[in-house]
Parts: sequence; structure tokens; C-alpha cells
Amino acid sequence: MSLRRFVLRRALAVIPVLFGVSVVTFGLFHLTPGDPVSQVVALNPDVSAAEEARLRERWGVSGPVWRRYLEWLSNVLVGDFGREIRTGRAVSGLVWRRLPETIALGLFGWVFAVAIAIPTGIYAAVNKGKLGDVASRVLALSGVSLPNFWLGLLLILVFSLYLGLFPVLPPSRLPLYHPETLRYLLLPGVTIGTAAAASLMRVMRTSMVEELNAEYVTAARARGLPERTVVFKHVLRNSLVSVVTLAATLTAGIVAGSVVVESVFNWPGLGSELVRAINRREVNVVMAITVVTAVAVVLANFLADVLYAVLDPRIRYD
Amino acid sequence: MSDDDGDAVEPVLRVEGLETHYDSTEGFLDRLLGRSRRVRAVDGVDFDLRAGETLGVVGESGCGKTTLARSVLGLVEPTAGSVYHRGEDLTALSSAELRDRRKDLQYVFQDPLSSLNPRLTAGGIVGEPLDVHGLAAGAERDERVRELLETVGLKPNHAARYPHEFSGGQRQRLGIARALAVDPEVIVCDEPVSALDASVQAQILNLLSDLQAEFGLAYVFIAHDLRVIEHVSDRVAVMYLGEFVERGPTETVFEPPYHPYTEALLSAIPEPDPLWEGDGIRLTGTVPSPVDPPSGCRFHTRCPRLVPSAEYDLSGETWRSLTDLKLRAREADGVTSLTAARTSREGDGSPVDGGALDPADAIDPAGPTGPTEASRETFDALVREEFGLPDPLSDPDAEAAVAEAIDALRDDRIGEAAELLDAAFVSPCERRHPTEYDVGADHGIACLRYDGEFDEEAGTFADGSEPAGSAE
Amino acid sequence: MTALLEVEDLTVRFHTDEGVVTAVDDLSYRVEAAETFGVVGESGAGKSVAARSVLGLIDRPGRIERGEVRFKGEDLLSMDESALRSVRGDEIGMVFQDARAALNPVYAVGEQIAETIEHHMGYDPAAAKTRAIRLLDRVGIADPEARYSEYPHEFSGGMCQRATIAMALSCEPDLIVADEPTTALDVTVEARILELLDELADEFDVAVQLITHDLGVIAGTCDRAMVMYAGEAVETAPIEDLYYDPKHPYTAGLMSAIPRIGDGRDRLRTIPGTTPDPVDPPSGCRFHPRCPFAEEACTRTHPSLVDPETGEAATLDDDRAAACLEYTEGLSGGLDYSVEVEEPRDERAGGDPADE
Amino acid sequence: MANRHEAADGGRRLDRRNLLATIGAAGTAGFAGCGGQGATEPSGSAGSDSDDDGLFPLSVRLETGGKDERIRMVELIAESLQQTGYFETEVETYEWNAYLDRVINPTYRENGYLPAIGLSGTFNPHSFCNVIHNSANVGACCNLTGISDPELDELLDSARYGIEVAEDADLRAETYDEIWRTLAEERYTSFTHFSVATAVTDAAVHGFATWPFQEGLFGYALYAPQDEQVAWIDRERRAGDADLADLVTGGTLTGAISTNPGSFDPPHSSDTTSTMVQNLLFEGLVVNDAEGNVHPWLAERYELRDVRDVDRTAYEEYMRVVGTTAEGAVDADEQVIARHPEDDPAADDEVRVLLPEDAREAAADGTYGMWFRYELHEGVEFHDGSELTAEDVVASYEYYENSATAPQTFDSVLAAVAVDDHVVDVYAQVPDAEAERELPGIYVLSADQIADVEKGGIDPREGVTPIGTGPYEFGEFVDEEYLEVSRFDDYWVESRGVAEAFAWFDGPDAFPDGPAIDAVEVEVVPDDATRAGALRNGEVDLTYDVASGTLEDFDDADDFVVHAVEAGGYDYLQYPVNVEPWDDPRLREAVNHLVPRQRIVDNVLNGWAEPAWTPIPRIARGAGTADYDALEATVKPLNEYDVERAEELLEEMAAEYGESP
Repeated sequence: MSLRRFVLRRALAVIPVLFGVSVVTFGLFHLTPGDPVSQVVALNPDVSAAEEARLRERWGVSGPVWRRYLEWLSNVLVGDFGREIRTGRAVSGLVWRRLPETIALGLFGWVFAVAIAIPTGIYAAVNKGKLGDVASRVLALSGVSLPNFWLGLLLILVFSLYLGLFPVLPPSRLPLYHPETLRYLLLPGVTIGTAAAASLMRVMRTSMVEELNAEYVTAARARGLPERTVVFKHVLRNSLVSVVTLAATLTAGIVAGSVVVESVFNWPGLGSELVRAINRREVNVVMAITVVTAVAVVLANFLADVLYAVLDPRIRYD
Repeated sequence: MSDDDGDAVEPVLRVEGLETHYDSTEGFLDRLLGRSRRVRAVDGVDFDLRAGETLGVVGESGCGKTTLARSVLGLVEPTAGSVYHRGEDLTALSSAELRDRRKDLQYVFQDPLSSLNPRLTAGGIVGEPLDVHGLAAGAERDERVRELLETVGLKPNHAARYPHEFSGGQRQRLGIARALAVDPEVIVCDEPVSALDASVQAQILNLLSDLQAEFGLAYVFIAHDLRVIEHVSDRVAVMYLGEFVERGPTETVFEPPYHPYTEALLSAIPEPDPLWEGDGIRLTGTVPSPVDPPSGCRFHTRCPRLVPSAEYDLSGETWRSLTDLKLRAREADGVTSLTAARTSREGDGSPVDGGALDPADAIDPAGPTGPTEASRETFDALVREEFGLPDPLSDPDAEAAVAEAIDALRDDRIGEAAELLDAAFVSPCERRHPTEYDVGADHGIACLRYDGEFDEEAGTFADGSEPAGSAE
Repeated sequence: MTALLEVEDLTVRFHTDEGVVTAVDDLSYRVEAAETFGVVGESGAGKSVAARSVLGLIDRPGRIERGEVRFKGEDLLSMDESALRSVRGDEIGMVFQDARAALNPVYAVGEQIAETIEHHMGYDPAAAKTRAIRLLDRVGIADPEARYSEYPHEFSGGMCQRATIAMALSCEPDLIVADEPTTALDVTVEARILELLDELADEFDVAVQLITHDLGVIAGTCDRAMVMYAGEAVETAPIEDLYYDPKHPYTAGLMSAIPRIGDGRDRLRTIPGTTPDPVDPPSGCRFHPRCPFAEEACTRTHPSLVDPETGEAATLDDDRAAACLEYTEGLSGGLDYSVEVEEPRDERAGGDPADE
Repeated sequence: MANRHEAADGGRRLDRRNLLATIGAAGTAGFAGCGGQGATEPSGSAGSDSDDDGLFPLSVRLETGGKDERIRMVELIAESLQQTGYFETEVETYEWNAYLDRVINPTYRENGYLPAIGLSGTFNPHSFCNVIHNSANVGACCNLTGISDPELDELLDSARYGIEVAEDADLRAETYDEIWRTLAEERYTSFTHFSVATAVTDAAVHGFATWPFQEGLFGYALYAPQDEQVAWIDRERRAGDADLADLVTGGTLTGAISTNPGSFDPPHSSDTTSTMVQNLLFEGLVVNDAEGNVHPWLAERYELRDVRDVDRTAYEEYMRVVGTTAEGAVDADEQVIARHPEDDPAADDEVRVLLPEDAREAAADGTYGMWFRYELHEGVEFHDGSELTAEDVVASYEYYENSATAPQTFDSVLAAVAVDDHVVDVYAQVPDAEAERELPGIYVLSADQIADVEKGGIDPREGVTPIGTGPYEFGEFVDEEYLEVSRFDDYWVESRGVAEAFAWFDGPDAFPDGPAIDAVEVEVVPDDATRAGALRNGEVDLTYDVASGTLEDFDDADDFVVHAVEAGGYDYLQYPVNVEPWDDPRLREAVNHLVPRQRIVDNVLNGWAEPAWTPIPRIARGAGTADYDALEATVKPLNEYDVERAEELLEEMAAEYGESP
């Protein structure tokens, strides 16, 4: 099977997953007792039946659940997430505005995690049992155990307030692609990436150690290849295979972490928007963000699958 | 190993038309799109196993031996067919009934370590079946465990050790003790000695033989090593791609007449004798995929003694070569795969300094460019070199057909070439699936060479075709 | 005259949690240019460790404690890492037991061959590829150009082994160390691989150190062989002598344990017991607990390799040597075994009976 | 501007009529998706338990939400109650918006829970008692527990409306004093403390002051001739070391606010931050100073032309009959200016209502309560360059119809009529003591802009750039992120000169004619700690809503200045007077004596508040009492922490309840 066909198949397999996501999301918000309109009505005995019907029509909560679901789904499919209840503005605009911010943050967190984890993991594996390995493992353990919000506040305290090296507020007026943005991304990015970095590093180290014991490594050495080639060409790619698998699952962690980290750093992304939306009971916004993040996680897994296949030619044939 | 009583006793195990197909379909989506891939691991196997005898099953890896073993015991659910034990069809039993049956039918695994629970002691491992089947408890159980360990040549005080503390041979003894615990009638041994050293292998084989004598066990003994099979078996079945291609008492199977596959297997045994020279029959390739087994005789794609079609006057060797060319043309992506490799693909046409690599390659007949750009003669030569086809073929009609196919290949019309070859050269082996032909007492061979239509002496089919040459 | 490879007094130890394992103990042997030298022994005999020591491929917790490995007269063990690397793969190739595991699963087979060629021979990528394709072709892989870009998992076991043989041959070495190259293969494939090795060794004029546990394998391919037991060489001999006139009871025992087609034996001869604990090997002759001819002296005196005719200590140049007290002190019971060579069944050719 | 009742930190308006208007109005349904939890709980489960063992210990469930400080306050009160041994207390806390939805649910008052909440008030004393106590606000606004006291209702209305109080401030003050005394006796509620509005600025910000109302913070603090206040940035000098003579112009002030401005459309928003940013862009006819005095602003001058002693029945002949909905609401698309007092939409199928056009007709015919005339400055320019005329003012009033803030606007306003290009008459429905402040309490918008947008559409998020006459013009806004405004070059006060523009101006000559700061950037930073960190890190010059603990740090630091003013905001407990045994005033009095006001201020709020010895904060004392000291002397003893008195009352009740079956 060619890589292209594999990718296509994987992409097709994403569809039922997304369908499931949409059902669950919609179900969570619409099958729980008390839809938005009935709550308005409960608050207000003065709302007439006609008004209630109008409101229901307006908020798309009239008719049987399946029809509402289909309506909602068909709107979502064309990028229409409905309107904010409070302001009446389109939710999609909000989501598209926030999404790049979260993607930028998530990507930075990723890059950070990978940039830290891979070299450290390699170093630790190659120097297994030595001081550097032990130290990096201790750091990794603490990295995994640090709560995001605590780390974020700590970083702000140390690097922004005491050392004055980084800003506390996000760059509201800089475009995301501006190089200066990196300075702003650093602290939140590090915060969001630390846990992932630590987990990745541990997996990187373990799989690297395992791979270093593989016969093909001996074989490569027996062919007189320099150790650098052995480690960085032969062992690294194999180790990355297991790292990629973990990386996909960690994406969900990063998405979840963005809620806390964006709030701590006032980052104008989907995470902080979600907190706001929940507080304000903006059902459509919460649903939109849930769907978008779920899609992001599914896509990340899809990408990981593809990357997995690119890294490891055996996968395509499974 | 045991006396052949020859009486028509009811066999302890009778397998009829056993088929085990797997679905290797990749998942939901494939199933949805109806892209089913049936792996025909075991495809219609019959045999009897009499009390106290050993049936050896031999074949290359991928021929379905292990699946057969597991299907017989119901560890894998067979797709079709029946396995009768004492007249009762095991395939019709419920899983609870089957579990109960396991007292009589036991399994010994190839890899003793991975089949032993690392967290149980030897005593625990051997005692487990006693617990499961409620055969013994308390002091009686401990006594029985000690007894079993001694029976397989382990010390009673080994009961407290864990599997990793044993050597490979000892682990296999443990596996045997576990199988013996329930006092079975039949033990299916799946490559029990393949992973063992020669000296230990001999110990285990002797042990199995002793146990058979002592407890009247019947074995289905699976191995890829003909030497072992020959040593332990009363009767032998040679398996290829899910089917038995030859069956018979051990002595007869290891004497001519052979199924060509048996012959090839025998010929490949490395003999511990420096001066011995083998037959030199060498099979090419590996066992084809059981997903889509070859038509006719499944062995025809590799068979060194392919029955030539009577249409042409060609040697068996040439026929083999033609079939190889045809098979490769069917699957090839590009013409280069059908020609001998060239010495050089360098732009200047001079051989890369690997001239010394292989003297035969020092001359590059095709020049620097791709094979299809080579001259007609050169290309023709390359193809013939790759497949060992004489130039010209001894039969002019055949030569004409081959030449036409080579021309098509040269124009990069591979599909067409394959069709031409398909139309011109079809061995009966490709068309007809051989049934088992009796060649002696209780000895059957599933090969067209033993078909009644085929006159073995004349080497020809009764329809008047010319004798086929032999591989020699 | 120096042999191509001379291993002298090689001792390799592994420092494990359970204790110090002497995997190879004072091993000496030689491999002549272009000959095929067999090393036979059961698992734990130290064959693989010895083979890997030749290339300096012993990883922690293993250590080469002592000895020399002279290749073309130069001691590989005292070379620095980069000099050693230039020998590995270039002058000495290696073939592994599990060929698929020895190939990196994520790179195309051909690339891995070409990589070695580029590295040692300084070829540009295109030239290396061409050479790799030719090698694949040479080791009998059909459609080498397409196969070049395929991955190890797309190769059958036999093809993988062919590929590693191509890899070992890629830089035209003088020696190939083949560590159980056919153990994992089907008997039909094994035969073809052995044939191929034999053929290539001839053609490329390369010496092969063939390690195996199967006496059948070396019989047809080797010129001389060494039998190892518990880290030591117990016998070395030209191949015919080894089979028809084994001088060590272990060699004889090993041979009799192999089932032979048509031998009609009900029971196989076995060597009782198991291989000794590598941490705490038996005193005296390590084989004595399993040796049917062992006497009291065997438990005390450690026999060294001697010329069985003269009883004098064997040197590297000796073709025939065995380590049994019978040849130095003489055992009271002697070695009571003999080799029978049966008349060949059907068309088999048999050698002359070479009874003791 | 006045009479806005704001939740102190959520910025969410709580007004029953407003709510109704909102539900009906397209585009801004307000409370959807909320409040369900109150309705589903069994009522009367906790507070009204009086089992066979007698009344005590009484289970009291205190509820609150929002700020940590308020929660700690409630915990302190609970502890205080618990210590007497008469109460089993339990504190439930909620997220702020969830809590609001919970307590305004009409069923909430049946629970018998004891809610604590915070509101903000204005100079108008009306706002400190009406919202909580008037029957009209039961169940929807801040009369959370259904206080329904017709006498009190009447008293409340009489203190504001009617020709007597409108013309006689002393009478009005006396009436309020009566209200305060009544409240002190009835103890329907317990005010705990008045908050101190605080802002923290970098020391580089000079001349900054906080406005008593939080929503006025930016507009007032940056340029306020009425209080001779102007802010400038001088990074060389510390604030406090310099006076007007050293004023530096230019620079950008960066502030951080906690909530996103909900809308830039003045009548269609009421949250605190919206009002704050609107202040920079828009101006009204008049302006208040820190004492609540009214000064003409866009109006060069104004005068009260006439007062007529009418009530709403006077409009009977102008009224139309409209139907009512099944739920008892008036069924009209137009703004209902007034409803006939005798008609009840809940009971009647038809009601008589006054609609805008008819209201204008009535005013023209001379039927009105009050008549004010405003003469506009000439040459006032909107940000788009067009000139302000009477038409803009009239259009603005019309724009307020059926808006989020229409209820409070048309509480008072009858009609606005252009007399000529620069003269506008504004009529009140009835004589109103607050008319001078309340009638002109709208922002003047551009008629051109109003004509082009849908109601609520003046917002950059809708693609409309807000246009006003204010000192700053709209620059850029990114939702939930930041707002930028820059100095309006043609600001009319600046063009005219401050002394020239305002006849009432008597400040120093050095006082500038316009704001000194060139641009204002406002960052939206919801997290308190982040906002404080940004200020400390020099990323913003100004912020507010800093936790009181952190305020101390800023106050101690040389680089920052804490600005504090006692604002109208207050916190209070409201007793479930309709649920036994809270209907017994003795219980309410006892609990009131157990509220440790001083400790709350000292320990919970670190002194950044004032104990509420009376229900009337400093800013409203001018109109709200004849003699504050006298009032405090009377009322304070009833509000002081007094365990003995409390126990005495409880003892008495226990004895009584113990006897009853």
C-alpha cells in the first residue's frame, strides 16, 4: 500500500471519529435537562408562548433532538457555530480569531517540548546511568509533576517580575508572525510544553535505550559506521516512532493545558475563551470550542499516524 | 516409535476437511468496502491419529503447521471441517465442554519461555492444570507436582523456581510436565525442540519418546526439521500452503517416490558429513501468500518438477524457467525487474570500479541506458540470462512465443507480455489441483506426476503429450 | 607465516549482577585467507561473543580482558576506535543470525548497503547505489533495482540474509564473520544461503568464520572447524577429521545427538545434563560433569588444547588439537567411542569409514 | 448616567424591567442558559426547618458568589453566627454569574437561604434602597427575597417623585431620613460595608484620580475641568512631586481592565467596562463633579422652564389601548413611555400606554411634569467632522428607546424636542427630584450614525466605528484583547478653550484646554494577579480591581500610587423575610448584631472599605439625609456588633417558639 493510500485511508477513518465527536458534543449540551430557552422561560414568567417559540426557533432548540442535531451539524460543517447568546455575534468569527493564538501557543509548546526532550533523551540514553542521565531523569520527573498554573506563575514571578526579562501580558498589537511574538510566547510556551517535554524525554530515553540494544545497531557498528551516524541516523529515527505515538496523546494534554496556561498568561486563545464562555454560559461558544479542539486532537492523531508511517515504513502495511 | 498395530482401531483423533481461514482485513473501513482478505492458513486437511502413535507434520514456515495444531485443539476456531475425538466433534462443542476436553488433549509450545507465566513457580505452572480441572488438591496436588517434575527429568525441589531460572531444555521439560499433568491422550507438540541445542534436543526427543511408551500418548508432532520428524514419527504429513501434499508411514515418505516438495525438503537437510553431496535440489522463493494461493497445484510456482505441457518439446528445466518468467511478468512493475542487472548505470558507460566485484559482470552488454533502450539482441539476452532460458528454445513454436513476449517486454508492454506467456505456456499443474494419489500402502502424494493419466515411465500424459524432462 | 586472522588468548568477561561471567576463556584460533572456518558449539559456548570480539563489538557489561586479535598481523584490540572502524565493514564484514533484526527497519535495504559503500569506499551516492544494486543482484535477489528501495519487512527472511551478506561483501572484505547466519531460516532457505556463502567466498576470495550450532551446517561448507564448550575451544580440526575422527568426547557426543535420516535409531544418543553455569563453571575439565568418560582426574585438572597425537601444547599453526586429559595424562578408561559411516541411502555418496 | 445599579464586579445590570425588555428585544437576550439550578432544588429545605426540638439551633445557609473577599466575609459572618450556639451555618459559594442567575430566580426567595451580594450605587439615594426594597423589584432585580412592604414602597416613591420633593431638597432629605429609620427598624437587609474603589497607577501617571463611580474612571480621571483634574504622564518625575505647572503633554497611557467591553453602543450596554471605554468617546449634555453637582457640558447652559404637579394619570387622554400577552406583559413594539397606573398588564387583557409619539404630543400640549431647556454649544464637532446639533440630541433620545437602558431612561423622560438647531427641550413625566441629573443622563450620539445602524450596532465588532464628541476618538479594538483610542485633534473644548467653553469653570489658568495624554491603550486582562504583575512589570501604567492584599504592596512601593475613593458600591445580606422564622424581625435584628462590620473591613478587606453603619454611603449623603451625623448616631447602635443583644433576642425567641406546638 502506498503512503498516499495510507494517508487517504487514515483520513477517511477520521470521519466517523469526528462524527462521534459531534454527537457527543451536541448530546452533552442538548440532552442535559434544561435547554437555554427553558431556562430563560423559567426565569421569566412574562415570556409568552409565542415568544418562547420564537426564541426556540432563534436558538435552534425547537423540534426533535435529531433534527436539531442535523441542523446544528450542517451549520457546523459550513463553519457556522451559531451566535453568541449575549451579543448575538457569530461564534465562528470568535473561534477563527482565537484559534491561531492557541495554535501558535500549542506549536511553540510543542517545539519547546521537542527541542528539549529529543536532545536530552538522546543524551540520557547514550550516557545511560551517568550523572547527566540521572539529572535529566530527575528533571523530567519534576517536569511531569509540576502543575501548569503553578509553573506559569513561578515563571512570571522569576522571569518577568524579578528579572524583568519577559512581558507578563500577551502581545496584543503584534501580528502572530512577527518575530517579536516569540519573546511573548516563551513563558507560556515553556509552561505548556514542560509537562510534554518531560514525558517525551522519558519516552525518548527509554526507546533510545531499547533501540541502542537492537541488533541493527550492532550491525551498523560492525559495518564501521561512525557512532554519530549510528545514533543520529539509525537509532534516532526508530526511537522517534514511539515518541510520535506519545506525541499524539500529549496533544490532548497540551490542548487541555491551554485552558489553564492561557488564563494565567492572559493569552487570547481558545482556552481562555472557553473559560469565559463557560462562565457566561455561552453554549454555542463552548460547543464550538469543544468541537474545534476535538477536531484538533483528532487531526493531531491523524498527523501522528501519518508521521508514524513516514518514519516507520512497516506501519503502512499493518 | 510405537508398534504399528495395524488394527482398524478407532483413531483417538480424526480430522476431516479442516479449514481455518483468517480474515486479515484491516478494519472497519475495509469491511465496509468489502475488501476482505481471507488468509487460508489451513485449507482442507484430513488425518487420523491412532492411540500411541506419532504423526509428524513438516513444512516450511508459513505453510500453516501451527494454525493446524491450534485448530485441532480448538485454540483457534476452524472455519470448516471437523475434529473428532472419541467420536465426538470438537468443533461442535461449547467452550466449557471444550475446556473439559483439554484434559485429553494437550499442547506443548515452541517457545517454552514465552508460554510459561513468569510470575508462577514451576510448581505453580505444573499444578495449575490440576487446579483448573480439579484433579488434585492439597498434599495430593503437591505430591503429583513432584511426581510430574521427576517424570520429565526435573528435580522435585525445582518446584519453587521461576521459569527464568531454568535453562531452555528445562523449560521445555516444564512445558511437557504441564501438559502431562492432566494425563492426556494426545499431545500436540508445536516445534517443541526447534529452539533447543542439539544435545538438549536429543534429550527432549528421548523424553517424549519415553513418555509415549509409558503413558501410551499419541503425538501430533510439528517441526520444520525433517531429521527430527523422521526420528520421532510413525507417520508423516508434509504440509504446503495449508494442504497436505504427501502423507504416509515415515519409511515410505522418506523413500522414493517423493512429492517434489518432500524431495526438495529432504535435499536441503544439512548433513553432518563432509563428504556427502546432496541432490542439489534447491527451491526458489518462499511459501506464497496464503491470501491468494496459486491456482492448480499450489506448489507449481516453485516446483522443480513442473509437468510441462505436451504442446511443446521442452525440457523440465526450460519449462521451469518459462514459468518463472511468466510469473514474474505477471507481477512486475517494470521491465528492469525482468532482466539481469547490468554492471553499470553510469553516464559514461564505464563500469564503476566494481569490476572486480564479480567477474561475470565485468562486461556490460546493455550499455549505459535502460534495458528497453538496449538493442533487441541485448535485451533478449538480458531476459534469457535472468531466467536461464536457452537461446533459442528447443521447440520452435515455443521460441516464437517467447520471442514475441520478449518483444512486448522491450516495448514496456509488460501486461501484454504476461498475457502472451500465459496463453502460450500453461502447465497442467497450473490448471489442475492435484488430489491425493496412492503410491503405496497408506502413502498418498498430491502431485499430478502420480495422476493415472500421467505415465510416470514415459513422463507424459496419456493424452499424448511428450515426456517431460526431469530436473537433473 | 601469519594467518589472516589470529586470535590469541582472548578472554572476554561480562560483569553481571549475578557475578562475573567468563564468556570466552583464553581462546586462540586462526583463520587463513580464503578459507571457511567453522565455529561450532551450543548456546552459551561463547561463539558469538568470540565473533563479536573480533570486531570489538563487545558492549557493557562485557569487556575484553586479555588477548590479541591480529588481523593481517595487526592487533585490532589495541587499535583506536577510528582505526577499528575503518577495518569494520571494510576489511571484515559481519553476517548476523537474525538478518531482519540486523537491518534497520526504517531504512530501505539498499540504502543501508549503499551507506556502507559510501562510507568506506568514498563513492558518491549514485555510484554507491549502483554498486549496491549489483550486489543485491549478485546475492540472488531478483529485481534488485526495485528491491533496493524496499524495506526489511518487505523481504522474506532468506532475502534479508542475502541482503546482509551483500552488505558484508559490499566493501570487498578479506574476512566475513557469519554468526549463525542460517539458524533462523527454513531448511530450504538455509541450504540456499549456505550455498550462496560458499559460492561467494570462492568467488570473492574471502575468508569466512562461520559460527553455528548445527554440525550439519559446517560439514558441507567449512575447511576447518573449532568446537567450543563453555567459553573454551575443546577441539580444532580439518573438517573431515572432525567428523570422521573426533578427538573430544563433546564433539562425539554432539554428533551422536543429531537425528539422521534413515539411521533407524530408536533413541538418540544424548549428552546428559546441561551446559554449566557460566558464573561458576565446573573445576577441572568443564565438560566432566556431562562426559561419559570422565574420571577423577578430570574434576581436578583443566585440560589444555594439545596435539592429540603428541600430547604437546597446541599452537596456532596446529590444525589438529583437542582439550582432553586423554591426550596428556591418559584416562584409565580411555575414550570409548567410534564413528560409523553408513552406506549411503539411495544416491547419497558416503565417505570411507574412518573408524578409530 | 446616574441610577445605574451595577453588580460590583460582574458589571451586570440587575433590573427587572430591563430584563423583560431584554428578553423581548432582538439580538440581546440576556439570561439564557442560566438559573436552572435554583428552580430544581426543593424549596424551604434548609432555612425554614423548625422541627419538634424547637427553633434552635437554626440551620442557616449563607450563599454568595464572586470575589474571594466576599466569600471570606460571608464565612466570617457564618462563624460569628455559629459561635452563639443558636445557629448551624453552612456557606455555599458560586461562580459569580451562576450566583446572579441563582438569586434572581423568582423561586429563590422561597428557599429561605441567606444571600450576600454586592451592588454599586450613585449620588441618587434612591438607588440605595429602591432596588432592594421596592415590591416592583421582587424576584428579578435585587429584591431577592421578596420584600413587599406597601408603606415602604410609597415612602420610596415619595422621596423622589412629586412636586414637593422636587422643589424642596430639605423635604426630600427628611423623607429619606424616615426611610433610613424604617429600614433600620425592619432590618430587611444588613448592609455590611461600602467599598472603596481603587486604582493603582505607575508613579509616572500624574494628576490621576478615581471617580466615585468605577465606570467613570478613565473619562473622569484623564480630563475633568469640573474637578480641576487632568492626568499626564511624566516618566522623569514621580507623581505627587509636581503640579499643573509641570504638566507634560503627550504619551500613551496603558491601562488594564478585567473584563472585555461588552459593547460600544451606549444605550445597548450597561457593564462597567463598556461604560468606561464609552466615557472616552462620548459626552452628555451635562457632567457631574465629584460631589454630584451638575454642570452643563455639551449644553452651554440649561434651565428648568416649568414644573407641573401631575401624575401619570395625566397622560390618560394621550394613551392608547394595547393588548397584553398571556404572561402578563404589555404587547407593544414601541417603547412604552408610561403605563396607566390603574392598569395591570398581569390582570388585564388590555392596558393603556403612552407611546413616544403621543408623549411628544402631550409635551407639546403642555402636559408634562417638568420642562428643561438645553442650549447647545455651537461648533462642537463629532469625530467624523460633522457638527453637533439639536437633531443629534433628539435622535439620541429616540435611540435609547427600547434599548437595554431604556427602562431607567424612561423612568423619567417624557420627550425630547428640538426647538432649533442648538436648542433642545427635555420633558419629565412627573416632577422628579433627580431630574436635573437623570433627564440629561444620556450620551449624545451622531444622528447620521444612528440612522445607519441597527439598534445596538454601534460597535467595531459590527464594523461600525463609534462616533462621539469626546476627547478621544476610536482607534482600534480587538475583542477580548485591547482597545486603542487617540486624542481627537478637533476636540471642541480644546478648540474653544476650557474657560471659554464652560462658564462655570473657575480653575487655574494653567489648567489645560483638553486632555494631556495623546493615546490610551486598554488591555483586557481578566486575571487579577496577571494584571497586577503587568503593572509591576511596567507593561501597563494603570489598573484597578486589584486584590486588597496586593493593594498594600503597591501602596508601600515607591513606584506605584494607589488611588482610592469611597464609591457607591456596597455589600449586604438580604433576609428571606417571607420564610419562617425570618419573618420575625427579632431574628433579623439579632443576626444584624452578629455581623462583624469592623472586622470585615479590617481583616477581610485590609481596611480598603468602610463599615456600613447606615445604608447610605458618602456620595449619596448630600441628597439622602438632612443630617448624616445625627442619622449615624441613631442607626449605628442598631448595626453594631453586639453579641449580648443578639443572644437576648434569640433567647426570647427560643422561649417563645419552644412553647408553641
